[in-house]
Amino acid sequence: MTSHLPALVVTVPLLTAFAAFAAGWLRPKLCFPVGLTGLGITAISSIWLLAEVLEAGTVTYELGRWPAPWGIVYVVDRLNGVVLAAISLCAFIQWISSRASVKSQFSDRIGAFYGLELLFVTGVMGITVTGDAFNLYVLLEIASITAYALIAMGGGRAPLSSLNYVFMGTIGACFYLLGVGYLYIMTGSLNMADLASILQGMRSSQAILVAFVIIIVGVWLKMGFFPLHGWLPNAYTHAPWPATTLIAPLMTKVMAYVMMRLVLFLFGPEYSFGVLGLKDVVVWWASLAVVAGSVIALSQKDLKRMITCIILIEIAYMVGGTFLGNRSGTTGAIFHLVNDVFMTLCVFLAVSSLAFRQRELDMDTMEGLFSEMPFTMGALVTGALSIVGVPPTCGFFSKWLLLKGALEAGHYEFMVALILSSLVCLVLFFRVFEAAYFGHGERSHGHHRMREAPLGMVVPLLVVAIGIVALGLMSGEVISSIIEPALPRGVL
Amino acid sequence: MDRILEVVIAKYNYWIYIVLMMIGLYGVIAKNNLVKKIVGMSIFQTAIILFFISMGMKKGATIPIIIHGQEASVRASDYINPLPHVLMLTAIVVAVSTLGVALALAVKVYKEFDTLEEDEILEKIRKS
Amino acid sequence: MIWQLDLVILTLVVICGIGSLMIKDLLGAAILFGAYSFMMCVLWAVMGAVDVAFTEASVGAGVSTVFFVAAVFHTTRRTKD
Amino acid sequence: MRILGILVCVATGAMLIWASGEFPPWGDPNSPASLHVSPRYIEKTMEETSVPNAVTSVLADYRGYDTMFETTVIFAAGVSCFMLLRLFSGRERSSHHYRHILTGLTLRVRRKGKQLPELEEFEPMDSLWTPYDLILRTLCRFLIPFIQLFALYVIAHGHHSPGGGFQGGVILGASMILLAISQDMRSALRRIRERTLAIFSVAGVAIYAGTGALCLILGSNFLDYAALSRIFPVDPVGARSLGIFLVEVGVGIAVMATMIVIYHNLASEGFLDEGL
Repeated sequence: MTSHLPALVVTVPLLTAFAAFAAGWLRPKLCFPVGLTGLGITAISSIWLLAEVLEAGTVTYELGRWPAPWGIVYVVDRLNGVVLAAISLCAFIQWISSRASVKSQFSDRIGAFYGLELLFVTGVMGITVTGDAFNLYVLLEIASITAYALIAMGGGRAPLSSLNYVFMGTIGACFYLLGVGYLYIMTGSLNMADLASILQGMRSSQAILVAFVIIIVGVWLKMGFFPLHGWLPNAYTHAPWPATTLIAPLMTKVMAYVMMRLVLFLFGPEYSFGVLGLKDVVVWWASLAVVAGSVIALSQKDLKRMITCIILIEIAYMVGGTFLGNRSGTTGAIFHLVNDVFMTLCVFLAVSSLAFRQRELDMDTMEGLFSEMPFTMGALVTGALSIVGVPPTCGFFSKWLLLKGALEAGHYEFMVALILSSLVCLVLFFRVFEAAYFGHGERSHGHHRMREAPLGMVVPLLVVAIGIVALGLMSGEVISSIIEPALPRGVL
Repeated sequence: MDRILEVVIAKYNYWIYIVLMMIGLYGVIAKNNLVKKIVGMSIFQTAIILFFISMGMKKGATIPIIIHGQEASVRASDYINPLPHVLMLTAIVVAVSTLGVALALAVKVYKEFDTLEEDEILEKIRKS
Repeated sequence: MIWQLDLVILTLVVICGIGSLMIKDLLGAAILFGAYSFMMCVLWAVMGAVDVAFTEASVGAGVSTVFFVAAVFHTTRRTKD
Repeated sequence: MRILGILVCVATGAMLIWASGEFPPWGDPNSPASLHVSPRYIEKTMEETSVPNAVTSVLADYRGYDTMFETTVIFAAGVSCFMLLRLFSGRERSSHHYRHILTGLTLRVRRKGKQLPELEEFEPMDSLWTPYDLILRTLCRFLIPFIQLFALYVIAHGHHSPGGGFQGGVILGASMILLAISQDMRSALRRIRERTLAIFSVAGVAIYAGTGALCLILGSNFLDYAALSRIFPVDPVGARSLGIFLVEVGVGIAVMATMIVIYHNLASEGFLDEGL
């Protein structure tokens, strides 16, 4: 059975999605347990797969038993093994936590909602595990289409934001497809490993250069990297909470993973960093994006929108870290990606539990939350500290590596941007905590006391919060045994 | 002169495809009406499909269905490359799925704002 | 493949594409988009991609146009550009 | 916005055209795309899958995994349209349609909650109104069985000629859409109910994924149809052909149901009572 693990991590959520959708028509009560079982199996098998990869090295799985360039293969190495484990755990935890709010908001279309959520998980898992450039596009579209629909369920302005996302997302995916077309016409192959070996001999080709640029721009559009981020804050803010907590931690991170996979493995570090000479430009640009993201985040009043804008900063870290092109920077970027899945999940889940009890999330209505919802606020503090980068949370260690990488590469502007944005995050969260902690006593009239969120939300939240600290404490081991060996040889 | 003509004949197809893509892209970016944007999006996708299909083209070859009775001696140069066709079948399906979702969203937007013009919608949002 | 035929169809495709973006009536745009898809399908049939042409004829020129018309029927035909 | 759009398009287009200089000439039989991976599909399709149509064999076997997700994409689109638009009960329409009896023109009146005063020349087109056009109705009644027959032929004959599950499914779906347009949506829904459609759409994709999972259970890789020869009385190559047929049927069912679901929800704004 272990040899089939790469297929299982994608097909189990897929089959579960069908089961959940059918259950929605026949027995709506079964939707939740069916999905829970499916995601549980997925999480277990992806962790098992990671263990397998750590022990035996890269695992390859031929779908339909067709060998590599002709058929589609799944390739799991350390890089996507760890991303897979993070994604599946995140989806599992989110599934438990979102039960109450899905039930209250979408009782008449529960099967469709759960089915789409599971299909989204299938999409992101498939994107991560695949070793075929075109297969990635198809899975990307699955993840995107389900994300459009889930986001548009928010009511009010949500359909408009989602439609905006449709346009930007489709342009991004089309750019990616066009880039794959340019690669195909020059090489005749679609398999990533095969492409990488053919591209070794085509260093000076214009068409490959254009393919690189188009693919990266397409992926950046999907990631919401700074000048192309227009769709992101609106889409995530107007989405309903159960959709935001699933999509916000996963979609942009998975696209960041795709960027790393393409830059580091498909085109190879010598080409991406050496031949092109775009490295320094991108790092400068990422620094600019970090600053711009901080400014955008500072200007928000709504809590949900504010934490959404923090994603912009995190994405810029990952782009910058990847394009630093040295060992510490790239390791930092990968580690930050994994951390960010959990940090974002923690913060979003915490805020969603606040929203579950209280509809409006203005800074002014947050007084006295610490005494009323101590566990939720505790988890929010942990997540916030991790985003700011305070030890012993995991966010500190990845930021430290990024700083080290920037110092080694001589990119002082990236260091400045990193420190500046950490301060901005501190200010942002301090505003929230100040309102929530010190506002006690001068309660506005008619404001009833809030209860702690239901147990089904608090327990997953606390698990994530503890996980962040644990990941921070184990960071040395994780980096040295998983992430550093994952880097390709060319990264010095 | 002859060389230029040669280049034009060999490549003009690609240029027209790229022009078509850019027409679609312009439609998505610059049009004000949401349904027009969706039309532009579809044109962009279809143009990329056209580009892929043309890659599989081989002069002097026939459609990729093995002729009955010649199964024993198949030469690859006699048949058009089937791989881009397969990829683009998938891409067409993706395009129509995106179209369906986008139109459903446009109908929802119209229900909410009573208009499909982007500037009028933004005006309404600003007023409320 | 006859290059004259190719060129004529390509020109028609471009004209239909531009037309469906320019016309100031969404129903007209939908129909022109159907024509664009059908020209595209002819082009692919000429290039030997029969399966893709078949799909585009049934999907692009058929069902997509119906979807467009359905959506326009429930929204509005008016457009400013 | 307009200037920005033109700038972006011109820049992108110029970059793309600049790079196209390195492409092999159009229709070149010696391009890398024709020489590297694809010859195997053409030369081995009969030997390895016994399907003469190379597109079908690549679609459903060599790259069958893509096609499974292609079907999933369309299923996801159907579910999305259902979830976004479907209204279950108690909502009032935002607009009403009236038909001018003499000319047949349709007017739409957007007045929330109010009815127009009774006028003699106009009849309201509410959910009970059915259009009646003898020519259209009779023609469609004759046409639809043939369309469906052709669709079944397309699905079943995909191994040997252009076509396959997807095209056949779309044509089947289109025949039901034609029924809904030419008569009315309620009589189309009486033939095939919403619940049936939902179950069909999920069953179709599940047939595909289930065939793959069956191969996995039989001890081979996911979607390796050769494993089917252990339970069906065929040799491994024949089993591949059989597997391709099975998944094509699944694709056909899923696509048909999904197309009808999308149309129904779009054309009735989710009320599922009256169509276009």
